[in-house]
Amino acid sequence: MPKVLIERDRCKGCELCNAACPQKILGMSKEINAKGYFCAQVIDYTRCIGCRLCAISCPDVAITVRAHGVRYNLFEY
Amino acid sequence: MPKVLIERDRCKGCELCNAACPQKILGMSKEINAKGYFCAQVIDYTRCIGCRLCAISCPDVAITVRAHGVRYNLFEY
Amino acid sequence: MAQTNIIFKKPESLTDRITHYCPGCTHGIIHRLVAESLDELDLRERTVGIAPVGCAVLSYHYFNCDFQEAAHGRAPALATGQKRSRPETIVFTYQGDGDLASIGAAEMIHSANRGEKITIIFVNNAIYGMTGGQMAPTTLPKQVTSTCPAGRQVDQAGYPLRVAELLATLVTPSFIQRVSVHSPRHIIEAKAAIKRAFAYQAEGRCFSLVEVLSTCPTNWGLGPLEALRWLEENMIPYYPLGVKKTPEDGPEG
Amino acid sequence: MAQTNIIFKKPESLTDRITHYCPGCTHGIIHRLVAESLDELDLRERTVGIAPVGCAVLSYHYFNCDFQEAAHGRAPALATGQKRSRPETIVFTYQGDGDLASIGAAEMIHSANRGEKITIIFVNNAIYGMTGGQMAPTTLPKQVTSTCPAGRQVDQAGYPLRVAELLATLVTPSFIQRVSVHSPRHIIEAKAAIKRAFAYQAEGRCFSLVEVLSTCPTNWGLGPLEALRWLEENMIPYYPLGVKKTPEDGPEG
Amino acid sequence: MLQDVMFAGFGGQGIMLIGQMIAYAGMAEGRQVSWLPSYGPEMRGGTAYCTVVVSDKPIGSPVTGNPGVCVVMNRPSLEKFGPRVRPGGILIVNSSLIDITAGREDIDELRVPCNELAMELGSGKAANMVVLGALVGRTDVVKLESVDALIEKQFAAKAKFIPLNKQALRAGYERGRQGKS
Amino acid sequence: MLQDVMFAGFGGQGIMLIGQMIAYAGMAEGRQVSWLPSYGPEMRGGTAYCTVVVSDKPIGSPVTGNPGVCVVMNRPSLEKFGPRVRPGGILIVNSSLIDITAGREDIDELRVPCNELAMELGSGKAANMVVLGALVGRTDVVKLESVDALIEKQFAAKAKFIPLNKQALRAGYERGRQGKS
Amino acid sequence: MAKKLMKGNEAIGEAAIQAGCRHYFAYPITPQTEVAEYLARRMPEVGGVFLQAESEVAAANMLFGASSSGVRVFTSSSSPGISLMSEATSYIAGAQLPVVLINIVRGGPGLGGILPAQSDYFQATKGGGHGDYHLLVLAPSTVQEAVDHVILAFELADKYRNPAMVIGDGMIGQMMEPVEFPSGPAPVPPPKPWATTGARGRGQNLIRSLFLNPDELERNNLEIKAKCDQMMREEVRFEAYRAEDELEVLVVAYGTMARIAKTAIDALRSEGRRVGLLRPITLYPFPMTQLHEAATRARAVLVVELSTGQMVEDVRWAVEGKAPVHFFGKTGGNIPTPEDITQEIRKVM
Amino acid sequence: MAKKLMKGNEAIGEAAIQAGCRHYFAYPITPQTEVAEYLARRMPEVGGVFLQAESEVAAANMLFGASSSGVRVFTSSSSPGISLMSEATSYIAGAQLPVVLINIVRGGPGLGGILPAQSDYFQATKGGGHGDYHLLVLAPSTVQEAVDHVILAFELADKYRNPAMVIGDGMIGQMMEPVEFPSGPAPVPPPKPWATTGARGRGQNLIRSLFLNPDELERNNLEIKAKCDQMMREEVRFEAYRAEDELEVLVVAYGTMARIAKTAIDALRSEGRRVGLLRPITLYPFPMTQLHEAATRARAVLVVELSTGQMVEDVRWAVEGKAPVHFFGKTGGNIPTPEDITQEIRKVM
Ligand SMILES: Cc1ncc(C[n+]2csc(CCOP(=O)(O)OP(=O)(O)O)c2C)c(N)n1
Ligand SMILES: Cc1ncc(C[n+]2csc(CCOP(=O)(O)OP(=O)(O)O)c2C)c(N)n1
Ligand code: SF4
Ligand code: SF4
Ligand code: SF4
Ligand code: SF4
Ligand code: SF4
Ligand code: SF4
Ligand SMILES: [Mg+2]
Ligand SMILES: [Mg+2]
Repeated sequence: MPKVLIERDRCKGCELCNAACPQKILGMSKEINAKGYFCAQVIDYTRCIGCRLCAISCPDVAITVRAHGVRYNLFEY
Repeated sequence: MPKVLIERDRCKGCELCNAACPQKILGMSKEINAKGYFCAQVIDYTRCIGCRLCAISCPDVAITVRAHGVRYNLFEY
Repeated sequence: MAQTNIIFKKPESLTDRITHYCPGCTHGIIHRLVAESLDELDLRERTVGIAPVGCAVLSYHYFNCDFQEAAHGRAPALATGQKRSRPETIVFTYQGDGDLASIGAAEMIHSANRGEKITIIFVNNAIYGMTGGQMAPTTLPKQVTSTCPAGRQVDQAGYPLRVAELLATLVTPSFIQRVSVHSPRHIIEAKAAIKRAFAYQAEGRCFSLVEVLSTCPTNWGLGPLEALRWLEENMIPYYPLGVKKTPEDGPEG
Repeated sequence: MAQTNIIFKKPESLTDRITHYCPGCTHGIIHRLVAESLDELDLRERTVGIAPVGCAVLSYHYFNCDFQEAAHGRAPALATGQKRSRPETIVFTYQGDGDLASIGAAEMIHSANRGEKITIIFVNNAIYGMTGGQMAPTTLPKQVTSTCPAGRQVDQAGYPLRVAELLATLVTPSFIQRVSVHSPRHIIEAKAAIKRAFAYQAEGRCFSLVEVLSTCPTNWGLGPLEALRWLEENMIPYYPLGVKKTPEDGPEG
Repeated sequence: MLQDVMFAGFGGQGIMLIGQMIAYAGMAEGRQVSWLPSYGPEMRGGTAYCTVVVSDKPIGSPVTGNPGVCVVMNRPSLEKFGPRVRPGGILIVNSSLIDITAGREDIDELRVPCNELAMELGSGKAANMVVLGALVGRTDVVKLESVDALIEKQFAAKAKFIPLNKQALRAGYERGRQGKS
Repeated sequence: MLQDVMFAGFGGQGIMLIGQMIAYAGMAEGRQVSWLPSYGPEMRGGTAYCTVVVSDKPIGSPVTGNPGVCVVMNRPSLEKFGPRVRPGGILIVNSSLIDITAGREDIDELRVPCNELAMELGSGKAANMVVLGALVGRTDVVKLESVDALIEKQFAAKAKFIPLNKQALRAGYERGRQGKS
Repeated sequence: MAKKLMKGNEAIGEAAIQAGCRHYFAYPITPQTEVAEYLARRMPEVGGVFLQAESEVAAANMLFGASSSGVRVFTSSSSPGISLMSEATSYIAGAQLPVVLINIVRGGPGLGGILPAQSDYFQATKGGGHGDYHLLVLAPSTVQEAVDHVILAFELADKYRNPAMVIGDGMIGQMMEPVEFPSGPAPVPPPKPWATTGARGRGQNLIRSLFLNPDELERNNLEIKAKCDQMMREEVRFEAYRAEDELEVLVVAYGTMARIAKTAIDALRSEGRRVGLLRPITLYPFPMTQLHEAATRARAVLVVELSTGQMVEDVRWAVEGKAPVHFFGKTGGNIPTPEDITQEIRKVM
Repeated sequence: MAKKLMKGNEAIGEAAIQAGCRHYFAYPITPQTEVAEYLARRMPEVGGVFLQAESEVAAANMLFGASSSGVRVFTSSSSPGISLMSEATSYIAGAQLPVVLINIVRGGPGLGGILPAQSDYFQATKGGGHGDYHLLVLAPSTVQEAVDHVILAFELADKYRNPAMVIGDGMIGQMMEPVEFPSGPAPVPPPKPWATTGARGRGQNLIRSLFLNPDELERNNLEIKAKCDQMMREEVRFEAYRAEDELEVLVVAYGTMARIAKTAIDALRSEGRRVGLLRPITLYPFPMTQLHEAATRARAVLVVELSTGQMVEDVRWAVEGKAPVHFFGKTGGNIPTPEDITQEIRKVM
């Protein structure tokens, strides 16, 4: 199962990742981080398809994506 | 009969008028003018058609063209 | 999890430093695309970046390669000096619309026309971000900014400058493309264009410029997501995306 | 000869002063065409000319109207200042290729793009005349000058800039035409273009620029007549004559 | 008599505005005033601040390294400016967002839960009015009436906000008065 | 001992060249030299000129308001510089192109029909060599041999011109010697 | 007019309008962009021209064109932008055109910083551009004075047909202080028969700085020199603050540093120390004789600047060794507090 | 190497090559275009880079880029072109980059004229650009010295990581004089570990002039100030000509004016008058103490310049009233003859 990690204190709460996620499994947390932003979080890990679109859309490189085994990417990036 | 007047001391002897004249009736004099140039002159007044091409081609506005009576110009200028 | 693999992470060519950019400002995305291209082409250790004066003035803190900081608009001149002195280095400038297209117009035209083997990343956000939202040469008709409070009047300020199209008319061979970063799909296209530009330089082929349509939520007075939408609905119709010129077109292109 | 009439004479808008131009230099012809246009449109008393830095720097001695002398390349900025302050005046700049296209590239692009209601007479002689024959942005490939003694190398200096075509790509309405003065026929065409440009300004219509291909016998190292031939055979193929843009084409032209 | 007040918080907390209101009020009371903002390139997450000086004599320095009075609306501001307050000076802290104290014995630290108080009155937006009131109550840098009058002007357009803001101001004022030496 | 010579004529008369030759010759003789041209924007029909100073001591001014020796190749030059020659100085006039004289009693005016003399020797082009010879003959500013040697160098490429130029030089030299005080 | 609380940059813009100026050409730069932003709104209201130029180079040359046409015109910028105007400024001075330049100085050299500085003193007073000329330079120390100086600058520029500069630092530009604008009609500029308005019923008007004939160029240079000499005689402005009688220390400072120094001086005076301030108001013409005179009464002179030492050179020249001249400078945007200055004064006592 | 008769401009170009410089970026302007024309031929022969920039603004910024990359680089121009470089020059100084600038001065202000002048003294020595910095300025008075100064300028620019300028007038550029180039191998520039060569096996190299943190910017300013102070201690160069013992008149002049003054001084000395010359060779750092000392031995000081009076201000400052300082200047391209100067000296005797 792919794993999306959001670095809490890099996040500026812009929500671009939320909008980018085809699975709509990202949301915003209710607490503010050190920089005073409400940061993004994964709502439902189970449905993540590891497409990386959230990470690709993040202006602050706050997202890392891991996956098990070999994957075939849907697009060259 | 059209009359072409070349202002001797304005002329710089570039010969552009000579080249422009369809009647080939312009030439260069053998004497130098005050500025030290061999200046243009009319060789054969009688064949001038008053087309003004010599004057139009002169970079130094050294040429004036006169004509008798009304004339119909060959081109709008 | 031994055989877990990371399928997306911060590129080496970026530092860990958190940027000063406003939330949702796509400058950050464009930085990452440049960095990823340098990583993938293995150019980082040969690269010299030239920072503009604009919101990206501090970009040298975020890129993990040598950098010079230019006077406003003169980045292409610095790049020329660097590249002509050390042709083995990979030289890119990262410039905003005020920097490149307004005060830097002469350096833009002539570095392109000389065919300097450099890469210009041109970030078009239709406004002066750093100074707080004044009119740019790329500000759209009727768009309101602090120096055109009634909206850009084309009879006074003229129509916005289309940099990519303008430079594509030059005879000297070059690679010129306009891309956008308002959606994942466009980000992927943008990445390909930027990588292609650097590849041409690495091959010593030609001058390359990629115009990237970008957002300025703060000075547009919009939220990050609204800003993406505004870009798509207002900028793209005036600034058509696509490849404008390739070296393959040849001199008479 | 009471009813003799003068069918060609020096226009009122020129002074009697003999120019400092070299024999056969076509700067003189272009001066006259501008002056005739001002006469015929009865604009002389409203006109303010802006002199460049170049061989035409002293043109204010030859034109019989108000004049300002600009810093090298900045004539369009002066013209902008004059026109915006006194819109009732007719403002023209007279600039060489080094002045307009090299150091003045930014002012050229932006005055055109703002649609300043001025007229630029652009004298393209493919060289720096006044300073004694250095390479210009318009110097042709392989053409020898004192700063490209081996001839212009396009891989080092790029291809010559086609100003008329470049500006014609701008969206802001304008009138742009390239003409030549190497033969009577072309002089007549050039005259018509220049007159048309001033007419547009008199109507308050648009920015106008007429690029005039001109000779520099001295620095080309040719006689006046050879120079005309060289222009025809070498410049015209690279710099095609014709109307490039008219205000009638409209904004999306 | 000269009073220098520094206001600090993050953008959007209405810091600059209340600073200007003190300046306007001081001016209305016929005193010398200056207002100086921090300025610079866009830097989100940073602290914005401004300095207001109110005086009976022409004002020398519009800047102050060690303010006599300091109003901090968020934690970074407290950390940055708390230590700088002049010994014997006053520090007004928005305790709603700041859970630490300056921990100084040599100053009068007034803690006001500005956001809570404003919420109670109907809108967190008015937190800056609460702290403004507290400042006036504690320092008498200007008269409460002067500020009241300003609110009337300020919100002339959207009159319905006037009562809320005045209440917020007064609420803060009361807090300022409490335990005033 | 210092000698300042001014050469004037219109472009194309080889003025600058003969000025430089004097400088080269002086240098070859181990003396201090300077050569300074008139420079400026293209102005046809104007007069070009240069100043050469040859001296035993380091040269102060490379310019001279009133030259001790002046060589004029065309009429405008005579009109412009004739009056400036130092009293007791020498003026060398190309009488082929100049039909007037400076009309000064206080200088030695040497008139040489340079173009004619050159023509006789086969080419009007050598007129400047004639005047150069005259200058040397009249002033001894440098030795004739030094100039001869230079001509060899100068025309090494197109050797066939060497005899003509040497003859022209000598012809001028003779004229210079005639009536030398 | 009643007093208004106004930001320096906006007050400067309004002051130009009050001076009858209707033409502004500029390019944005911190910390003075508000001048442009204010005039972008205000100029249309009064039928004036606001134009954002493509660069400072273009803006300064637009000034040349506009001033030649006979109108009052000005621009505003900050240090790097002023440097870009150097060539045009020299042309404007050479053509003897009246224009007003505002420099809200920021830290240099190069991009430097955006905080207050006084490190453009040399550039402003010695002429950053080439050739023999001087700007007339006014240095306000309050927003009100900035307003007064802008209006005065237009008057003096026209009086001398010479560019005039009002130089302040980021504090002057960003600070809000109460200001009052002159009541009554705007001043009427002198007639400008030399302007390029079109040669109707008269000969050519020509505005130029080129004189190929050495004597003509020298004549132009001497005319400009004569104007500078006249400025020296007629336009020197300065403020002497508690600087009468014998002084232990004479402080010399201009602009915002002068007002901060005053606080320090008051403090020391209250201790009974004899310290005073001489504040050059015109940086060019510089109050040479006044300073010389004051220095003869002082045991020591202390120059305070937001630079590593620029005006101090003119002070040394003026003092001519009559008293030791000390220097205290801070840069980078660090601003000395009254306490810092008091301390420095004590050091040199 | 044997002596060669060479035009100043060409000798300057060759000197740069001899100094190991292989990079030249410039824009043509009279009276120094021959430098570019010479290098257009010469650079390719030595595998160097000659590039005609689109403007002086671009040329100066190309210098920034090239110098950052670690190579020796220079440009040449004349007054208006140097003004256009003001912003870049300030950036170069702020980034502490070594570059060499040649200014073959022409008459100003504005387009002025093309004849010899010394009216860019202020611009060169006080820093035409914004912010706290100084160019190191060398003023040759012969073509040979121009050659020596160009080579020295590259050395000093590298030593101080500071821009150095060689300033001459049209005579220096246009005149032919015998010159000798140093024999032996070209000097080896110091290593430049800070250069932007690509971050291979090391951290980032960053060349910048922006320091948003006031303390960092102040640190940079103080570093530059420290370099200027060191120059004052180590680099002052001047020539004293017949200036020993008591003097009736001490003449102060630089560049070509100094050599013309020497002729005048010889003439007067031969009459037994006690006159001498002090010639600043480094205009910055200026020979303050040396001049002060000499002035104490003189009854009068006469400053001769091709300007309406610029260096004379530094002279007054240096002399500190020890002797009356008189000024004799000509402008526009009019050049004083030895006789003119003799006469002026007599006037002040
Ligand atoms: C010579 C000069 N002029 C003006 C400025 C002020 N300035 C800094 S950034 C900027 C414009 C930035 O806009 P843009 O280039 O579009 O970049 P963005 O911030 O939008 O990314 C300006 C005008 C400057 N630093 N230097
Ligand atoms: C700032 C500046 N740079 C350079 C020059 C020198 N200069 C004078 S004219 C000229 C170029 C002239 O060429 P062009 O514009 O083509 O005019 P032309 O003489 O060919 O008609 C140059 C480089 C200058 N006067 N000012
Ligand atoms: S990887 Fe794809 S699916 Fe998973 S969270 Fe990111 S965007 Fe959504
Ligand atoms: S895109 Fe990045 S910064 Fe924006 S909310 Fe998502 S994780 Fe945070
Ligand atoms: S008018 Fe025509 S025909 Fe007559 S001379 Fe001129 S060109 Fe020849
Ligand atoms: S064209 Fe004019 S200048 Fe040329 S030769 Fe004929 S008359 Fe003389
Ligand atoms: S101001 Fe605009 S461009 Fe600059 S960082 Fe903020 S959003 Fe991005
Ligand atoms: S140099 Fe060339 S352009 Fe200039 S006047 Fe002579 S011929 Fe004409
Ligand atoms: Mg932008
Ligand atoms: Mg040309």
